[in-house]
Amino acid sequence: MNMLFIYALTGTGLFFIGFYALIIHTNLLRKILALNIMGSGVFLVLISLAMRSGHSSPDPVSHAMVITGIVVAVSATALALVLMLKVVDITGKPDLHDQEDE
Amino acid sequence: MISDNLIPLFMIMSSFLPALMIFGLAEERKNLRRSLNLIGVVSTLAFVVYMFSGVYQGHHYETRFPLLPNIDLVLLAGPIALFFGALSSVLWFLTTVYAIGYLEGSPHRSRFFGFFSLCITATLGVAFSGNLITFLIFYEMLTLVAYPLIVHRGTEESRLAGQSYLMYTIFGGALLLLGTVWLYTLTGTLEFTPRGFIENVDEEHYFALVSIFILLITGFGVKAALVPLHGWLPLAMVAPAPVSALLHAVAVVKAGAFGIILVVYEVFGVEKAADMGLTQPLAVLAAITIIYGSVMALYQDDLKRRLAYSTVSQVSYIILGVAIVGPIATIGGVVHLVHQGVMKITLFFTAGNFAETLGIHKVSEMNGVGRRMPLTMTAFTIGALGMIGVPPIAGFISKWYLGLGALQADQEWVILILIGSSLLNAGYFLPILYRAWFLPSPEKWPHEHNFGSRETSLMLLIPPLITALLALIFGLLASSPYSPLEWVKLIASREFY
Amino acid sequence: MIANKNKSEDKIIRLLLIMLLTLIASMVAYAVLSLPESATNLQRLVDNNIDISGVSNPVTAVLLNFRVYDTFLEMVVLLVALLGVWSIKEVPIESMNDLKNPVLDTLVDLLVPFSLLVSIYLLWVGAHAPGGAFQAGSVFGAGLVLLMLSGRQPFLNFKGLPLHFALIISVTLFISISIYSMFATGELLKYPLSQASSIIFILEGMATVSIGLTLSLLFYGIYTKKKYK
Amino acid sequence: MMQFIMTLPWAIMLILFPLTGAIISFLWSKQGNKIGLVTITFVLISVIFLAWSIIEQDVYLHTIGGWDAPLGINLYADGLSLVMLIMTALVGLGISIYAISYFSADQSKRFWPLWLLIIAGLNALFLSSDIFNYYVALELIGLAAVSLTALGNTRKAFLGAMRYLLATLLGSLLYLFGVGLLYHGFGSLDIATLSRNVQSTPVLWVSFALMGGGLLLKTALFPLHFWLPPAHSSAPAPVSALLSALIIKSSFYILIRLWLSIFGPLGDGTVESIFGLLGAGAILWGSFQALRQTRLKLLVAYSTVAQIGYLFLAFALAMSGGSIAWNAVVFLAFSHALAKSAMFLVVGNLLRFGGHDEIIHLDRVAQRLPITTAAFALAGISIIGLPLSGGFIGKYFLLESALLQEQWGFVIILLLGSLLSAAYIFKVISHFFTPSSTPHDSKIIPANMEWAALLLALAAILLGLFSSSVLSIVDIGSPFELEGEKL
Repeated sequence: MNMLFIYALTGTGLFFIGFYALIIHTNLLRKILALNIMGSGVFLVLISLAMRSGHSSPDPVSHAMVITGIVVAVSATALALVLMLKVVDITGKPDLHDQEDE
Repeated sequence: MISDNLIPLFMIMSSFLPALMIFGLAEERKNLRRSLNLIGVVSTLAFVVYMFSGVYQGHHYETRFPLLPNIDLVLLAGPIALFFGALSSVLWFLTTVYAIGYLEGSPHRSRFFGFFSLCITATLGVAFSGNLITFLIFYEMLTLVAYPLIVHRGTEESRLAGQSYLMYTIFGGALLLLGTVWLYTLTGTLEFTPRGFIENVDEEHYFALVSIFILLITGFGVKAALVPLHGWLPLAMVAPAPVSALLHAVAVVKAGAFGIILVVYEVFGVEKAADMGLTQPLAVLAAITIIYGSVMALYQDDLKRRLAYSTVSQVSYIILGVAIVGPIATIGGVVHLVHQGVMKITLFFTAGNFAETLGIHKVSEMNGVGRRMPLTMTAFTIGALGMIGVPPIAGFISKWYLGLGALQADQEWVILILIGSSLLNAGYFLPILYRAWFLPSPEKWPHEHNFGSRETSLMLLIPPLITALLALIFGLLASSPYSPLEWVKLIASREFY
Repeated sequence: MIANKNKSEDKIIRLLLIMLLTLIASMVAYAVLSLPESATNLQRLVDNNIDISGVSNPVTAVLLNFRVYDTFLEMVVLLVALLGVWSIKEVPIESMNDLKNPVLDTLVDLLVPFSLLVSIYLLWVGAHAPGGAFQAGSVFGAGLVLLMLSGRQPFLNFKGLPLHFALIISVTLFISISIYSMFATGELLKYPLSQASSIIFILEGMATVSIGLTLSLLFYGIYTKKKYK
Repeated sequence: MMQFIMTLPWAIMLILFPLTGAIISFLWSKQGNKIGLVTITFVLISVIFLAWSIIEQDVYLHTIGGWDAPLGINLYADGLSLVMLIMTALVGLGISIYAISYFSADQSKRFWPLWLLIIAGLNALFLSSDIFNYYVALELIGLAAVSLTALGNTRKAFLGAMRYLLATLLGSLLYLFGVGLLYHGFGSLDIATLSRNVQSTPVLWVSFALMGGGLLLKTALFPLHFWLPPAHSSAPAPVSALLSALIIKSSFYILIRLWLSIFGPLGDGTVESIFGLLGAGAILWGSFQALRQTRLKLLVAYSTVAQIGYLFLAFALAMSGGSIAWNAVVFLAFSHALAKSAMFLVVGNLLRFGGHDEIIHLDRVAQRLPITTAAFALAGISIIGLPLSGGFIGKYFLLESALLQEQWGFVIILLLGSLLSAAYIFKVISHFFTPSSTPHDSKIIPANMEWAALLLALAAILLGLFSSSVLSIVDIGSPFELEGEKL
């Protein structure tokens, strides 16, 4: 089997490990990290599958998708972190389980 | 020259547009509101009369507007439409005058009269519908615009009455929609046609057709207050008197009865429905409703509730006439649409007068009212006697044709129902008449208003007098060429081979 | 403790979740493995058109020419993120001074100019080899972050309208080129052949500025949290 | 002259106008209101002219950068896209008119750039025909929507926004994974090209599962709706309106597009059943929850959960071969957008008016805010599906389609759903007329906030009256013929 499929499978594995962590953890920071791991998984799959071209250079469209994806992921992570800090500021803890104490 | 085909639309608009303008009026713009109201009423009446004469001369009035693929919104001035439309617009005119008098000085009149006008828009839409979907649209509109009138007083009691009204009618509406769409999937058309439009449906869909019939009748039965779907009607009595008058005689209840007439005659075709065995159960249901309503009326001390149960009973005469199957019974049933309308509206107008003038709400408080308010009580008496079926008032004509029709259709049991119900009618109306005319009046009325030399305000007095007079004339001149009876005979001739 | 029962329930749920996710993951893995070992996808099309794209690096050609519209929207996403961060949290423009340290100062003095240099190199090299606006912007942004971490205040004098202009310069340039291209060629973001490489270079340059500034400000928005308490 | 106007690139202006407006309102934040209104007016004008040119000259196709797909990205607008664009512009106008009075100066500064960027993103999405471009547009919309949700500046708003952000990011990642697999399986990102290339392989269905799962999460289909009520009920009123009316429609739109061109022609009926089942669950669960709520805003939010169910019920019926049901999808989506935005604006008015949204403590609103009351009632009519409204037309088509396919279960769900929705709508309306047991002070509501709600609600009603014109627009380019049938 081609080496690149091992990377692709690793990416898939990362994605689902992240998915699991996203659901299981209540701590928002971990959830955000989990989403980032999932993102990395997808990017790894895209990068490795791009190598199937057989040329010297990999598939550029797949790479372009990853670059755009990373920018988007960075933006989203920044937003998520700020929002998390705000939640911590207000409720005193980094999770979504809020006791209705207003 | 305005195209004939736009006349039905203009007629609808002549109550709809004033309604919108009235909503926009400030509460204190009394005169402008009155003028708008009256302009609307008069122009509507004018359009109806215009179409009446036009149809006599063979004109055709049909507004068509594409709505869905193969389905148009159709307003069509057919004989039945004009019959019901004329009833609605005339009674609306009187009710408007009455309501202006009745609500003098009370709050939220712009809202009230706006919805009042919309009610008529919807009722006329129902009357002039050229197909089932148009009918359904205006019918549901009627459901909705009547709601603010029912809850007009804004009390907890009226809120609950409104809630129960909506629960019943929305449920009915859902069944109607299902029946209508189902029918469309079988027939590919929903256009009302004399003798129905279901001939082309295959035998294998028999079960579907029966289900559709049940759905449609149940849907309309809610508003027509067929037992056991009548529960909302007595509760809705918390509304102001003009609303009750409108609900019972013109708009909501009548629309339900009118719907049943259309389903039997113009959707299924009465003979087809009879062949399918659908009319007999309907007749039985109507009979049960007639007796049940009358019995319940006996036990009500609240005058308006007694009248409400009387409506439950009386409206089913219409349905009975339809369900007996036969030209003569049809005449009796359909003409009762008008006869019951003028008589019942008289009763509600006068009941409102008693409440407004003397604070009387209960039968037990009515001792000697006849001497205090003779004109009002005379009108009441004519209405009540008409309901019982005393000749020569209009109610007698209806019952006479119903009886003849029953005999013609070999349904002798109906005679028993008619006799029984007339006795019950007498049982709950005659004691009122006795109290009012022959018992001495109390020292003090519950809540008396002074209207100077007259027994009550002129705007409250004239409408019931006119409707009482109409009830008499419709009975006395039943065989003159323009009477409701003659018109109904024309309609009936279209529905039977 | 009541947690005992909850814990065993928790375990069952986790187990079920693991099983479910494993199932899905193996289906995805199966699909991945079912892909043929070699495929060219759009590569041939890219190769055939690269000569008229204005650059020789295929990834840059895709990002700044063939699929430049994606990049346009991507720059907007970056702007959205910054606007989002700023709307959630008012960021104070005076920076923190808690990391004063001579060693750090010296290091930063060396590293920041270097990062600027690397950034410019990456921008330039992107036309024909791996590199480009995003990479250059990241390095530039990293330099700014370094400045902040060391207690320098890169945004103390560079704020308000000028800063805002710098942040939107890339999106604005994209809009301008969109309009220009509509007039010049009738098609959105189609560059006249002779101008393609210069337009791409300008776009990349401005994108670098916007990306670098935005990334560092995103970081700044998160990092300045302590100041609030 | 007219010819010249028609040849102008209106579709591109739909994207560039709001982007430019956003940037200007970012730079001159004090003038946000004016800039916003001017921008949305331009958007509306552009949509009108685009509609005109599409009606006259058939579907719109534009190759960006001169590179035809699959190498480049194509803009494509047929009847379906056009209806979505019209929906965006109309709802956008209503929300903008409302927003100029709703926000404080400080909030307004943050609101306008993000809101205009959302409009740009939505327009870009509805005009696009590229699955990766969809992803970028989705993220643009999603991040901006989350930021606006947080604008509520309350504990609940931040928590709601956080939950929303996590859900929407998860959805995007699932979608992106699917896009990646689809690209590597069939060598294109362009929908039309893909529809020619695809075959029923594991790659195809796994990517559908991933993309579909992500989109369902973003559309908040039961049981993936958990994030919606907290977010939609805690955001500021105009934001709740745009979330419920527009944002969830964007992911739903992508799902329809993908299904019609790529997956639908190869499907075997499983997906239909699943969607139908989930849709039915959403209708019952959402309506039931709405009925249980004591706070108006939550009631309206749960009503959205139920209404999404209708979209999927229609989708399921349409997928199993009912062309009528596609019309239902369009009408349900469009009328829900108008009616639900109106409803959230009404809630905003009531919240400001009485300082609370406890349903049983609404105090004679019918008398004191007649326009707002009318707006709620008209919007309610469309939500319930009473005639004659856009919602009615949608449910009519749905019922017809279910009856034609003899799907009796769906028929019952439809009726039950309508009754439940009537129950929760009228539960609210009935308290409009009565005085509250605890009378309270009231604040004055600016006229534009009342009228914005009323006009949106009125539009939902008029949609029913002019359904035949809407249908003829939807039909342009036959968006609902599966690709296989078109050949």
